[in-house]
Amino acid sequence: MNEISHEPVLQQFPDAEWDEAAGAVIVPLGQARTMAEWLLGHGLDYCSNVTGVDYLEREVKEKITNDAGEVETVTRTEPARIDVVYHLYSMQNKTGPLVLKQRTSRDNAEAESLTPVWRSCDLQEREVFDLFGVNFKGHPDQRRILMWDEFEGHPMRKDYTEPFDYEWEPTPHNEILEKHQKGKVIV
Amino acid sequence: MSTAAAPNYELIQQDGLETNLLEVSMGPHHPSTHGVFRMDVKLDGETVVDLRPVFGYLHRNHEKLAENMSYLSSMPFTDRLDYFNSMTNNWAYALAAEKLIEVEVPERAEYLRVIMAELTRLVNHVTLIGFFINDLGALGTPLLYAFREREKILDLFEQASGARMMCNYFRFGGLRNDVPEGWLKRAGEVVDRFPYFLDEYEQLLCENEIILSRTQGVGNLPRELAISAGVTGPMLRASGVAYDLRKVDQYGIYDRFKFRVPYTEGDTGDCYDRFMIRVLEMRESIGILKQALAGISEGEIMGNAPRVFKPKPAESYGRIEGPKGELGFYLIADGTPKPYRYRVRPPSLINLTVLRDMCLGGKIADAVIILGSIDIVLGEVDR
Amino acid sequence: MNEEISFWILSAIAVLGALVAVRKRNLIHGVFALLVFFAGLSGLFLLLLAEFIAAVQVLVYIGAVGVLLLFAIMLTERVAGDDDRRMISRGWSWGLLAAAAVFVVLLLRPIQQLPSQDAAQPIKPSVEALGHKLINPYVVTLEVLALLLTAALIGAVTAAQGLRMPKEEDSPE
Amino acid sequence: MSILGGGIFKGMAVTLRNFLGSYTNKKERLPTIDYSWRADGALPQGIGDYPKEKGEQLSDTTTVTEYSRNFPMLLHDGGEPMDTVRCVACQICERECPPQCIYIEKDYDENGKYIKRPAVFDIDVSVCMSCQICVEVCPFDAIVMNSQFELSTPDRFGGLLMRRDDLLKSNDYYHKIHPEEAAARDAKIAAEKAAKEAKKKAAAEKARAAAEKKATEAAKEDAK
Amino acid sequence: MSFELLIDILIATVPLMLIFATVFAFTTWLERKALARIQNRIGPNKVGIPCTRIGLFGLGQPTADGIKMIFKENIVPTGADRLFHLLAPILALIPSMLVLCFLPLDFPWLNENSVKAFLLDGAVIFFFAITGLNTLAVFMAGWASRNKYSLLGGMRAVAQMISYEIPLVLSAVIVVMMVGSLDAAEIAGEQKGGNWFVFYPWGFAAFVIFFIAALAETNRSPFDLPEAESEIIAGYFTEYSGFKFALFFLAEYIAMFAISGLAVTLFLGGGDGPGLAVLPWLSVIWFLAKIFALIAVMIWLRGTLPRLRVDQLMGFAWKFMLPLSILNIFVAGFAWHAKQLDSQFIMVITWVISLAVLYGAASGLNQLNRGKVRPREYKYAE
Repeated sequence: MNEISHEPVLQQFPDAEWDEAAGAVIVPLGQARTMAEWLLGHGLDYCSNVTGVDYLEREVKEKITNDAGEVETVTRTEPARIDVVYHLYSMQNKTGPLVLKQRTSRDNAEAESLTPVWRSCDLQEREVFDLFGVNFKGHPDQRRILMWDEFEGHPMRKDYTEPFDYEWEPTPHNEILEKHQKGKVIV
Repeated sequence: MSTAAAPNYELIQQDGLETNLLEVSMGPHHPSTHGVFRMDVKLDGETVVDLRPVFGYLHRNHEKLAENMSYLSSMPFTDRLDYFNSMTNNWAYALAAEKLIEVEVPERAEYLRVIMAELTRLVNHVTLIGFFINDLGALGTPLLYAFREREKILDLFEQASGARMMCNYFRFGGLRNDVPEGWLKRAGEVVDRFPYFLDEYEQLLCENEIILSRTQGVGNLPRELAISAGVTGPMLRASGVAYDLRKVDQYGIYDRFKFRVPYTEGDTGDCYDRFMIRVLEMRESIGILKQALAGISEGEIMGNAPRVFKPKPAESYGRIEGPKGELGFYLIADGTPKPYRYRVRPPSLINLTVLRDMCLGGKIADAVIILGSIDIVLGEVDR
Repeated sequence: MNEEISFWILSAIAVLGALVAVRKRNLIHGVFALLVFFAGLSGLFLLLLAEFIAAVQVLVYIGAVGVLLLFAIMLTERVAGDDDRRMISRGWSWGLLAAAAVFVVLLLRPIQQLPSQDAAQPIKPSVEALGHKLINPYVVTLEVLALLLTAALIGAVTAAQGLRMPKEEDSPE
Repeated sequence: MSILGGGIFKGMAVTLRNFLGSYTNKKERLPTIDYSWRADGALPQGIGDYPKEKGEQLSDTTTVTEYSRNFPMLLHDGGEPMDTVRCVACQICERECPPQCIYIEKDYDENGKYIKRPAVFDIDVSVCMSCQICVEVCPFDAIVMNSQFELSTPDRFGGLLMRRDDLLKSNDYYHKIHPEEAAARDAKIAAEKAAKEAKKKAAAEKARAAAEKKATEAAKEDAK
Repeated sequence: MSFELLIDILIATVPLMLIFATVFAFTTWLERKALARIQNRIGPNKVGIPCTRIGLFGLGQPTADGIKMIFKENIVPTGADRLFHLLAPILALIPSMLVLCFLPLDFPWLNENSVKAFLLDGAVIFFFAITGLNTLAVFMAGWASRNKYSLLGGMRAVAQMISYEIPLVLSAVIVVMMVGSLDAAEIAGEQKGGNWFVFYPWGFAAFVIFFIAALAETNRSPFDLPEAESEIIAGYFTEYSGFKFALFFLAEYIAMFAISGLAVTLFLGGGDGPGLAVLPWLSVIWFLAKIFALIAVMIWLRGTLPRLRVDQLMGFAWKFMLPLSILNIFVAGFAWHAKQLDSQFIMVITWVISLAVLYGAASGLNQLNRGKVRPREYKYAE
């Protein structure tokens, strides 16, 4: 499998960043759709995987070499964010992957839908919407997919706490139990 | 191209005599939705005018579970994704994790991995064809023949790993244990007998006029749409794209084996193509198995990878050619013993993207066999 | 004696069936009641030793007409009506009058002639005799009827063709 | 031109062959009924009528294959179980267990001193998924897979919760159900022990040598 | 009415019903066993003599099933039409039972009067008239269940039964035409001494058409669309349980016997067979044996074939079976006239021409209907 170079992408879209640690192209805001169409035109016809990654606000300790040439530990705060990750391959050239990331805030998570470019994003973006709460602009059929429609919250977020009982609803059992405790029902 | 790919959620226009549409909810309790899958179908007589898949009845948030336990602990859970093919699921996960911790897999383990994966492919394809013909309405005869042969392979799995379906056999850097004595000989016998069974199976199915007329021209999937929708595996090859990760990625030691990738000549694939591609693929798998069984040598089966480890912060995406399509695992490590992000790219789910496109305008019986030809397992669709 | 008992039982069935068919507002129930009436009628034919007519009654009226009615009902909006509401329709007296008129016109003369029929020899109409009659004296009528039915069939096929959904062009292989 | 319905007739020939074959060639056609095809051939023949007719081997849990696994058990080395139990209640398996079905409490003597054995060791086998992860992570070879499967019980809640004393099995029993694996494990323990002893010995030697050296030095000193 | 006549009628009918009920039980066992063997299973093998361990090859299974069915809960869905839900299985059973009396079975205990009980001039036409009632029962069941799958199954059943009744009747008409009678006994009598109609080209074609249409009429595989479990659960008896379901089951099997019986009467010589001159009652045995042979083929087909789609099913009836059976009538008429000439040479010519015409028409229609459907070739990428 031949790797795809990210350099042409960065040349075409100067606003895009390259995240070396993750090996991913960070898509500049509002350019996801144009970029996706450009990539599709340049042979990346197959979008394998779409997913979200949730990062809470956290403190990162980094060892950097300062000007004096000494190693020192610096603490910096990374803001909370959600990444929507796309793994792109080319079926015609048999190359890949190229990783795209759309970065969005956690509180008002919004990303551009790439479903009109690659159909395979259809169900997977729905899944990201369902589990991470990212709102995809331009998605033709954005509904919950794995959780039921009445479900509240987005379970794949890191700060999600599950309620005591998902499907609790008052049933006759409770009444009977109460009556039983009062001694009204003889079992 | 994007026009071909654009999903269309409009109802089919109906002309002529105006009749009420019959809304049928097929599933989650339906004999042929392969589990708890549900299709909300709108019927005009027997013709499907609208179909919406409904997922989630088997959802257990596998990904969240795996993010809260160590890398090794979620290995048995991968068995339960696509419970027909636990070996290949294990392999995909091991592949992704091995990229993170960078261990070498010993040669014997690589050979055994290939043998197990190809046996799994045989199991999956043979039962899928059985279920597919069952959906066509045969009274389980092909299915039971398939189960008969699967039985022999599952016995091999049991002897090697201790379990028939939930094998939990692969480990990061190798395999859990070596196969017992004489196992390779027994595997060789099963593999040698398999082509005779396939001959019989093909004689039973491939020329049957009813099967031909039921499957040909049903569930057409054009190549453009298949590529755009990320359809993978035999379904993609049935639509005329010779894209097999065993050839493209050459993961493991697949570069050492000689095999061919069958694909359809034309631009569209129908149910018959998907069915036949699987039959032909089984023949190729037998070829690989024979080469692997001949080429395997004695040696270690486990590299020096620890059971519990803390990989450096990194991201990895490991994918293999599972029997149902491209099975990928996307892992993000953050330096703790647990993966920060663990994502499964389920081929069953993504292949379902095109279900609606293929079913519209067909009969209700077609919808059932199209679903059958996609080959889904709900453990993987809903995760 | 036997015949008489059978006659009264069958007549009762037929009349009851007819009444229920008229009174039921649930269309499906009505059709099935009508079929019971047909069955009773067929029994009466059998009692008259008209085997062939009885068979044809079952074959055509119960087998074909009944199913046709059921299919037609399936195309209507409301299949099951409320049985309690409006048990007697407003124009029931007119209906009664019409029924009486039909009865008088059709059956008055045969009933008047009953005593003379009593003496007539009962004939046993066999299928063979019926066949010969159809082919020999009534062959033209038969053929004309056959032609009419064929024309009707072709007309129905043409009508159905016109209503068919415009088919999408056949996909290439 | 092919025969009309030729494919159907071919299919019918296949089914007929299978119909007859199920009487004549059990080995090939009825593999689940006939076990003689297995190379080891060690399968109980009465297995087809299982609850009515228990094959001999089923009752004493001899297993189908060497690696077959059902639910975990705790090993002891014979004698009074709690004296020779290998488990030291380190709780690694409890942490690693994927479905979280193990519960362990450490044992303390009356002085509050930690004795290296579990006071409570529960496995909820209704939750356990027989994955064998606990066996793999155990550094003391204390937990291994049992293959006993007749565990059905009318008690919904307590019956499937295996307590420590239910789980304790002797090493001899382990040798009976998984001979090869048990032998390998024993060999490994022996090797480890030997290595440890060698190390200890070496350490002792070293200490002795040091002491001797010291003594000779002292003697030298004295001599001076 | 004389009391004796009543006794005679009972002598004629009660054993008939008992025999076929027993045979039904045996057939369910046979079917399960044969299908199991076809599918490489062993089938029922446990239920034998109660309280013992004697399995008797599972022959007790039908009894056990029957007892189970009787004691199972009778579930009627909310909103279902309770009356019709109850009536449908009964209405299904009655015609199937009724038509059995048109089969020319010469039971040794029948006397003159009891034979008369069934003696009808137009037995064949009555047979078709009464089996047609099954359609109504099926529709009733489908409609009364208040279930969409049931309704779909009911509609499919009605459409299918009506369509296949036409080739069924048309192929029977050929025999009626050749014999010149609608009387079943007379038709069977015509074929005495191995002169079975199935041995003629027109007879063979008619027999095949009749058999295929009979499969469709009795909802047997590959025409079991009304109860296609992979598409519409169980079709019209989705909502039936317990004894009502058992009645449907019984009706279906009795209908199978009846229609196989008619096929035997029309084409396979009725009770004709060797040894009749010595033991006349052997004819009943032969008759039943032939019925079982046909049922064995039905079971065999069921074990082999998947089912058709609904439009293909209708297409097959109207575009293949109907033209072929009409053509077959002409061929038969031609053969009948040729037979009058009483010449060996003309007979041979007739044979050849009939065979050629029928086979040519069948393959032509086949080509026409199936279009481009054929096995395909695939490419390989290295």
